[in-house]
Amino acid sequence: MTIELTTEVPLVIDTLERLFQPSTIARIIVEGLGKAAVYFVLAVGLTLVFGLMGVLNFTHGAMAMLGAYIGGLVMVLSVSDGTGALVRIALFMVVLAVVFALLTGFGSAFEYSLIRPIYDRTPMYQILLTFGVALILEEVTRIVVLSQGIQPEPPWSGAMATAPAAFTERYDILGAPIRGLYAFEIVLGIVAVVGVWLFLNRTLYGLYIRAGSEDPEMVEALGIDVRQAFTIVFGLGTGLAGIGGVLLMWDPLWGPSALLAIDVLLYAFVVVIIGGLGSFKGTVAAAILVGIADSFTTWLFATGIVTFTGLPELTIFGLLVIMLIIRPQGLYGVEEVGGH
Amino acid sequence: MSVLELEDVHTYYGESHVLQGVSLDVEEQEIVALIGRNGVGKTTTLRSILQLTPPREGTIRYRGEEIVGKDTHEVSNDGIGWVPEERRMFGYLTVEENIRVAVKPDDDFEAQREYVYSLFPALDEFSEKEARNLSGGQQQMLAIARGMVGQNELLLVDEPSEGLAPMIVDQVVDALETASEDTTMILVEQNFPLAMELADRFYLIDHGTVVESGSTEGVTADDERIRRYLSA
Amino acid sequence: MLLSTTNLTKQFGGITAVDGVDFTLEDGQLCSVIGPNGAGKTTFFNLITGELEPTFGTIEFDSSDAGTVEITDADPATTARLGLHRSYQITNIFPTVSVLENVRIAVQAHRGNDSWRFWRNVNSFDEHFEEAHTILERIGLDNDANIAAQNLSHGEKRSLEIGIALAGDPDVLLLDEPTAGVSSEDIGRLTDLIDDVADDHAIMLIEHNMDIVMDISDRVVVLDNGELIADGVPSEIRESDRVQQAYLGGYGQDDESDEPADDSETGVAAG
Amino acid sequence: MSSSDEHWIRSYGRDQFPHVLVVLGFALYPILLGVLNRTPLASEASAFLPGLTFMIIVLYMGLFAISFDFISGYTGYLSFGHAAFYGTGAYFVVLAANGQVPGVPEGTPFMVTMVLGATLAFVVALAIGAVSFRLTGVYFAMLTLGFAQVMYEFIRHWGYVSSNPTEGATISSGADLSIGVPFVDSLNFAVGRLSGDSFENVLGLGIDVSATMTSYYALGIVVLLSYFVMQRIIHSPFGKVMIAIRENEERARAVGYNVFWYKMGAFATSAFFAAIAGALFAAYAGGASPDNSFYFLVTADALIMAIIGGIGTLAGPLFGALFHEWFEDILSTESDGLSTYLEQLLPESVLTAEVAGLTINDFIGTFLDGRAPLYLGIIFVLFVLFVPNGLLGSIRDRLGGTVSKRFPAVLDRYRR
Amino acid sequence: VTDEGNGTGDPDEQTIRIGAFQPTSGDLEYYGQSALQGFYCGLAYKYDDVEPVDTLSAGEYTVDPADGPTFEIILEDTAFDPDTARRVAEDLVVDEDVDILFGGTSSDSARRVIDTIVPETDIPYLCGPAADGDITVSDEYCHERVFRASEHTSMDARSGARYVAEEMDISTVQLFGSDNAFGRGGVENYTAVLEQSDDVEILEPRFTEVGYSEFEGMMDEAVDEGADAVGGVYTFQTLPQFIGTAMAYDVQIFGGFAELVTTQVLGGAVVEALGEDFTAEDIEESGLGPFTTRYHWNQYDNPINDAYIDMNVETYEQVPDLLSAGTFTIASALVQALEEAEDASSDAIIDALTGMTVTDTPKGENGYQFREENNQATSDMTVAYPVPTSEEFEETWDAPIMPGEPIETVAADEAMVPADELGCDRS
Ligand SMILES: Nc1ncnc2c1ncn2[C@@H]1O[C@H](COP(=O)(O)OP(=O)(O)OP(=O)(O)O)[C@@H](O)[C@H]1O
Ligand SMILES: Nc1ncnc2c1ncn2[C@@H]1O[C@H](COP(=O)(O)OP(=O)(O)OP(=O)(O)O)[C@@H](O)[C@H]1O
Ligand SMILES: CC(C)C[C@H](N)C(=O)O
Ligand SMILES: [Mg+2]
Ligand SMILES: [Mg+2]
Repeated sequence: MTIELTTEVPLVIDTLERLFQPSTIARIIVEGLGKAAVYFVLAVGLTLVFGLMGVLNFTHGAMAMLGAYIGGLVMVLSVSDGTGALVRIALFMVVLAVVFALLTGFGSAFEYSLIRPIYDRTPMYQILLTFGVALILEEVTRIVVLSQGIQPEPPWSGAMATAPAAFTERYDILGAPIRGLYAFEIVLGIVAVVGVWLFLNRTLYGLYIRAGSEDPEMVEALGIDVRQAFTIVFGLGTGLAGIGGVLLMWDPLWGPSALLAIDVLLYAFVVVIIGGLGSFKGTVAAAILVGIADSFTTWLFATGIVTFTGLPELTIFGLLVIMLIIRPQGLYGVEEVGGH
Repeated sequence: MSVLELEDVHTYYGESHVLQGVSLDVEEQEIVALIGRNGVGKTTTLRSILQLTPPREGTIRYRGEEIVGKDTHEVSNDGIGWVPEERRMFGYLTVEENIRVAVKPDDDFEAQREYVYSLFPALDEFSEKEARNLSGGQQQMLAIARGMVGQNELLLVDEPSEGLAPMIVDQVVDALETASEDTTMILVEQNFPLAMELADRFYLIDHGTVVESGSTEGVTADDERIRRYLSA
Repeated sequence: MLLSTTNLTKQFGGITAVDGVDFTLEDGQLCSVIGPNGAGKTTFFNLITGELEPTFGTIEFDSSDAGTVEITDADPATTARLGLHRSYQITNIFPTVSVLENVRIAVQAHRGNDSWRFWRNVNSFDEHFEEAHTILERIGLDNDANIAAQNLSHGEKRSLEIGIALAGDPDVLLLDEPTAGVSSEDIGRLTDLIDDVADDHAIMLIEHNMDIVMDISDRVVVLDNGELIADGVPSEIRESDRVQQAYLGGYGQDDESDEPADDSETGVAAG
Repeated sequence: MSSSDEHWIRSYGRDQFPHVLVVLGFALYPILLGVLNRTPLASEASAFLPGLTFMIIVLYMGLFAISFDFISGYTGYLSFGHAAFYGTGAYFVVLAANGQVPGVPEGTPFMVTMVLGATLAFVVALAIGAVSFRLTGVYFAMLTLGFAQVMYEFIRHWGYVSSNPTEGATISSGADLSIGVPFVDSLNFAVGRLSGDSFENVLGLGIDVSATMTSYYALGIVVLLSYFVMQRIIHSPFGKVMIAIRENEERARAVGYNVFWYKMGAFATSAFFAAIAGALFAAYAGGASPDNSFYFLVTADALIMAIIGGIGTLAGPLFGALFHEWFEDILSTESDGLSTYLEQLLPESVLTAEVAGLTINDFIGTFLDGRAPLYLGIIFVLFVLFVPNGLLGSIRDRLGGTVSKRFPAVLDRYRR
Repeated sequence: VTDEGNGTGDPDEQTIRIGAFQPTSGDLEYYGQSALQGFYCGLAYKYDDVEPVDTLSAGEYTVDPADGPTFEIILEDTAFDPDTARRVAEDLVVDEDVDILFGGTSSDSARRVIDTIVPETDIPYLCGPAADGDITVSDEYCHERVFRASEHTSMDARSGARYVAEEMDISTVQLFGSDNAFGRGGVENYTAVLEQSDDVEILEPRFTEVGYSEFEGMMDEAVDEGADAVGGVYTFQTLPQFIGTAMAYDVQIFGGFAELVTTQVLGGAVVEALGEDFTAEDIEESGLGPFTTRYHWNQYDNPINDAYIDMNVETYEQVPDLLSAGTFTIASALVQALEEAEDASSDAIIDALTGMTVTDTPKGENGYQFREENNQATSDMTVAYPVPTSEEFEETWDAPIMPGEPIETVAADEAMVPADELGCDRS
C-alpha cells in the first residue's frame, strides 16, 4: 500500500506546526465551508426525496449532471469574451432559475409517470426504477454531448470558461490564497439553506410527506392529496439537484461531466446518511463536516504529508463507515431508524 | 334526503369477493351501527365508502352525489372522516404533529388542538412525544381525536372502544355523543351493548351482505334475529 | 415461585412507566394485569420479556428446563427460549407467509438446534408441522392455514397472535389484550381457549374487558401510574375503592343490580 | 413416519424437476450452437444467440448474483457491498497462483485455493457483519457499501498485488488453474480459452471439446454444486428463519431466535459463494482488477440480474444473468452482434442513406455499438414497472407463488 | 496459425488474417479510429492499387492488392476497456485463428493482452498505439513476439526533458503524474534525464488519481519550494485540470503534445485562460510549452508524409493525427516483412520484423528502425510550441490550437531509452 505517511517524530511536529498557522487554518475552514455549501446544495434535494419520502432517488446525480450541462450550454451561448463579471453573474442567476424550473418540471413529470404507479410496492422498487432511469439519462447525455464534439469525461472547460475572472482569481485571507468562487458558493449555500428551511417550516408539505411516507392511505383519508404532495416535493428535489449541477458548472473541482451522474450521487448519499435520514439539521451539519474533512485531507495531500492518492475517496467513505459505527442513526437521525 | 346511500356494493380484495352487494343508507344526524362477526366485511364497507378499496360494482351517493371513482382525499374533503381500526398512528410524528396533519389547513389549529386536549387530557401531557411511544390506549385516543378535528359531517368510526379502559370508554362515548350532535356517524363496534346504546339504527352484516337492520330500540344480543348471526 | 420481580422500574425520559413493582407469579396461576391506559402494563410485559431493559430492579424466572435464573438483562430471544412467550397488543405477525408458517416457525424455535440443521429439508421435520396444526385447530384457524397472514381480518389476526405465542410451548404465557377487536361472540371462544390453556400454563393477562378478567382470573393485580396499587382475588379487586376510582369507574357496583351478567353482556366496557 | 416422508421426498422430486430441465438446457446449449453454426442460420445465430464466451460469464456472474440474492432476497438485508467478497475470492486465487499468499505454496490446486479464498471471504463477512448488523435498512446497505468502497480503494493502491495495482493482477502464465478433484490429474480440467484443456475426438465419438467448452462445463459444475448447497439451505429450517427475519425481525426475536447469529450465518454463507464466483471469474479470465471485482458497479450488476431474474427466488438471478449477458452480446460487436449483422444484411445504399443528416451507419455507430447500458437501462425500467417479480418470480406466481411473491412488504423497513 | 496455402510459396496467393482490436465505440472511439486510419493508410500506401478501408467500425474487411497477399482484417471493438480487450483478443485468436494480432490503444489493454494472451500463442502481436513506455522497456512486458512502432511516453519524456534541461533557463522542476504505470513511467524518464543535467533541481514528484482536479494546493507547495517549471504526465482525463491550474502560476509548463481530442480539451483550457482570440505570443508568455510531439502532420516535410496527409484527408476528412504515424509504420513494416520473408509463417514474419529498418514511414524514408533488444521502433521526435490553429487546417484539424513549427528535432537515439537502461534485452 502506498500510504507513505512517515512517522518520524520531527515530521509530525512539523506537520502540527504547519497546521496551526493562521493561514492554514483559514484555508482549511474557508475552503471547507465553500465545499460544504456545494455538498449541501447537492444533498438537500436528496434529503427531501430520500429522507422524507423514503424514495432512494438514484437519478439525483444524473439530474445534477443535466443541470450542469444545460447551465453550461446557456452560458456558453450567451457569454462572450467581452461579457463583464456582473453580467455573467446575472446570467448565472437566470440560469439557476431556468434550470430549476426545467428540472422541477422534469422531476415532477418523471415522478408522476413512472414512480407514482409503484408507490404501493416496497421502496426497493423505487430504488431500482430510479437506478434504471439514471443509467438511461447518463448514456443519452453521453451520446448527445459527444455528438456536439464535447468530451463527456473531462469536465467541459468551455462551460467553465464562462466564470467571471473574479471567481477564478484568488484573494488573500489571513495569508491564505483563496479562490473567489468559494465566497460565491458559500453565499448560495446559505440562500439554499434558508430557502429549504422556509419550505419545510412555513408550509405543511414536510409534515404531509413524512406522514405520507409512513401511511399514505391514512393521510389521503385525512383529506390531503398525498400523491400530489409527493410529486411536488420530488420535483423540488430534482430542481435542487439541478441547481447543484449549475453550481458545479463553474467549480474547477467539478465542472460539467458525465461523471457527475455517479460522483454527485455518492457524495449526496453519504452526506444524507451521515446527517441522519430525513433530518434537515443533520444534512446541514453533515455537509459542513464532510466539507471540512475534505479540505483538511486535501491540505494533507497538497503538502505531501500524505501522498496516498486514494485519499479523497477514502476520506468520504471512511467518514461514512466511522460515523455509522459510532452513531448508527447519523448525526440527527431517529434512534430506531438506524438500528436497534 | 339521506346523507349516504350504498346500493348493492360489491368489493374485492384481489380475487376474494368480500362485499357481496351491501345496501344501506344513513340519515342526517343519526348514528348507524354496523355489527357482525370478525371478517364479515364491516371495515371493508367503510374502506369502500372512503374509496380506499373502491367497489367494483354498485353506487355510493353522498348527499345525492356519486362518490365511487373519486380520490380518497376528495371524498374526505367532502366531509367524510375516518377513525380506523388499529389506530394507524404516524409513529414518527409527535402527537401534536399527528393532530396538525388532521386539521384542515384553513382551519384554526390552536382551537382544534385545545378541543382535543380537553377531550383527552392524557394526550396534552404527551403532546411532544412520538406517537409510536404512546401506550395502546393513548394511541386509540389520538386516533379518535384525529377523526374529530377534521370538520367532518359524516364520521366513520371503526372499533373506537378497542383497548380502552372502562373509564376512558365512557369518555369516548360522551365524546362521540357530543360530536354526533352536528355529525352523522357510522359506527363499527364489537362491544354489542355499547353499539346499541350509542346507535339509533343498526345494520347486521354477514358474509358481505346486510342480513338484518332496524332501530336499536330494545335490541339485545339474544334477540333471535341477532343471535342467529352473532353467536358461534 | 415461577416469576418474580423486585423493585422493577422503567423510566422513559421524564415519566416513570413502571415504578418499583414487586410481583411474584406462582405456578399454574392465571393472573390478570389491569389498570388505566398508560398505566404501564405493556411496559411491564416488555420488561419481563426483555424487549426493554429495566432502569432499576431485577427479574427472576424459574424455567422448567434451566432452573431458576435471573433474566433482568436477558434479551427477548433468551427469555423466549427459557419459556416466556407473549402476544402483542398491536398485531405483530409474519405478514406475507402462510398462517401455518407463522405458527410453525414459532414451534421450530423451541426445538433445540433444529433451526441450525441447514442441511436438512424442513419438510422432514413432521413433528413441527403436526404441532403447528394442533395449535391452529386450537385457535380455530386450521381452515385458513395456507392463506397469507396479512389477509386475515383483524379479529382473525388477534387469534393468530395467541397461536404464535402458544407455539413457543411457554411456561408462562403473557397475553396483551388478546380480545381487543374480537367480536363479542368470538370472545366467548377466546376466553374458553385461554381458560383451557390456563390448565397447563401459567398466564399473565392484560385485559380491559372486566367480565373476562373477573370471570377467569385466579388473581388480579392493578397498575396505576406504574405502581402496583392492588393485588388480590377478583372479588377483592372489584370491591377495592382505590381500584374503583383509579380504574373501574363504577364497574361492577350499580350494574350488578340491573341485569344478571349473562352472555348478552359479555363485552361490557370491552373493545 | 414414512407416509409423509414419501410426501416430502416426492415434493422434493417435484422441486428438482425444473432443475433437471435447466441443467440439461445449459449442458446442451454449446452443442446446439455448434449445430446451428453449420446451418444457413449461422449468421443469425451468432448475432442473436449468446455466444459460449458470454454463457461462461452467465455462469460466474449468475453465481455471484445468486449469492447476492441469498442474503438480500431472503433476509431482506441489502448487501450493497457484496462486490467486496467477489473481489476477495478473485484476488485470493490470483495471488495464490502467483505464490504471493504466505503459507499457500505456489502450485496449490485451484480447487483448494478457491475454497481458501471463499473461507477468507466468510471470515471477512463475519467481521463486517458484526458491525453492520447493528443497523437495518438503508443504513445497513450504505455501511456495507462503505466497507466495500474502502476495500476497493485499498486494493487499488496496494503495491503488493502487482507493480501496477490500479490495473489489478494477472496470473503469471504457466500456472494454469484447473477445476476438478485436487491431486487427481485425470480428473482436473484447466480453464481459460487459451490455457485451458481441449479434447479431440472424445471417447472416439468424433466430438471435439474446445478449451472454451471445457471451461464452460467445468465452471458449470461448480456453479451447479454451489447452487444446490444454497438451495438446500433455503429449504432447511435455517432458511425458514432467514425468511422469518425478513418478514418480521422483532417477532422472530420474540419467539426465541437469536436473529443476530442467523443473519451472520446467512451473510457469511452468501459471502462464501460470492467469493467462489469471484475465484471462477479470475481463474477463467487469468486475472482480476479492482474495477471488475471490488467496484460497487459490480454489485449493481448483480442487483440488476437479481431483479430481472426475480429477487427472492434463488435460481432467478441466474436467468437474470442470462438475460443481461444475452443483451450485452447482441448489442456489442464482440463475436458479431446486431450492428455487425445489420451492416452485413443491409445493402450499402441503405446504410449510407441520409436520414436527417444521419446515415444508418452513423446511427448504428452512435446508438448501437457499445450502448448496451442504455438499452439495459430501458429494459431494466420496463421490468421494474411490468415484471416486478422478475422472470422466475412471475412464472412461480403463475404456479401459485413462492417466496418471490412474498418479498414485497418486506423491505418496508427501508422506509424508516 | 499457418492455414493451408500460407505455409510456403508465392506470397501473392496467400491470405493474411489480421486480428485487430481497437476502441470503435464509446466515448474514446476516436483513439481507435485514428489508430486504424494510420494502419489502413499504411497498407494502402504500400500498394498503388488499393484504397484505405474507409469504415472504422467493427467488422470484417478485405484488402486484396494485385501484387500482394490478401489481407483479411477482423476488427473487434474494445470500448477502451482492458477486460473487453482481453476477451476479444482471445476470440480473435481462438475463434478466428488469425495470423497476426494488431491493436491495443489503452496501455492497460495492451499490457493485459501481453500478460494473458501472447504467452499462450505463437503469433506476432503488433502493439499500438498504446503509449506506455514499459510495454517495450520493462522486462515485465517486452516480448520477442511483441512489436511496437508507435512512439511512447518515455520518448516524450526524454526528448522533452532534454530540451527543457538544455535549452531553457530553469532551476527547479516539479513533476506530476497520474498514479498508474503510464504516469509513473513517464515521470521516471523525465527524472532520469533531468538528473543528468546538474543545474536543474528536481522536487519529489507528485502522483494523483486519474481525473484529479485539485492541483492548486500542490502548485502552491511546488512554487514555495522554488519550482519554476512543471511537467505533467497525464492523459486527457486529467491534463486540462492540470494545465488549467498550472497556467495561473508563473511557471514553465512542459510535457507531450497530444492528439486531437486532448488538444481540443487543452485548447478549451487555453481559451479559458487566455480568452477567445489569443495569439501564439500569448501562449508562449503564459509559459505553456514547448511540448514534444511524437508525430504531427505539420512537423515533417517529405514526399511520403505529403502523400499520407493527402490520402488521410481524402479518406477521413482530417489530417493524420499523433497516433496514426506509428500504426501507419507498423502496417508498412508488416508488408515489408511479408515481402522479405520467404513464407508467411509467424516465425518468418517475426524474423523479418526483428531489427528491421522500415522504409516507408511518415517521418521519411527509413524513419523508423526496430531495436533488436526490445522490438521497439526508434524514430525522431520534435519540440514545438502550441499555436492557434491556422486557417489552412481549420477544416482538417478541429481544435483551437495546433503544434507550431518544430523548434527542435530530437534525433532517435537521443529520444530512446539507452540500451543499458532497458529492462529487457532480447538480442
Ligand atoms: N387486504 C386484504 N386482502 C385480502 N383479504 C382481506 C384483506 N383485508 C381483509 N380481507 C378479508 O376480507 C374479509 C373482511 O375483512 P374486514 O376487515 O372487512 O372484516 P371486519 O368485518 O372488519 O372484521 P373485524 O371485526 O375482525 O375487523 C375478511 O375475511 C378478511 O380476511
Ligand atoms: N418507548 C417508549 N418511550 C417513551 N414512553 C413510553 C414508551 N413506551 C411506553 N411509554 C409510556 O409509558 C407509559 C406506559 O405505557 P404502556 O404501554 O405500558 O401503558 P399500558 O398500561 O399498556 O396502557 P394501554 O392499556 O393503553 O396499553 C405511557 O404513558 C406511555 O406513553
Ligand atoms: C422520519 C422519516 C424521515 C422516516 C422516513 N420513513 C424515511 O424515509 O426515513
Ligand atoms: Mg374491522
Ligand atoms: Mg398496553
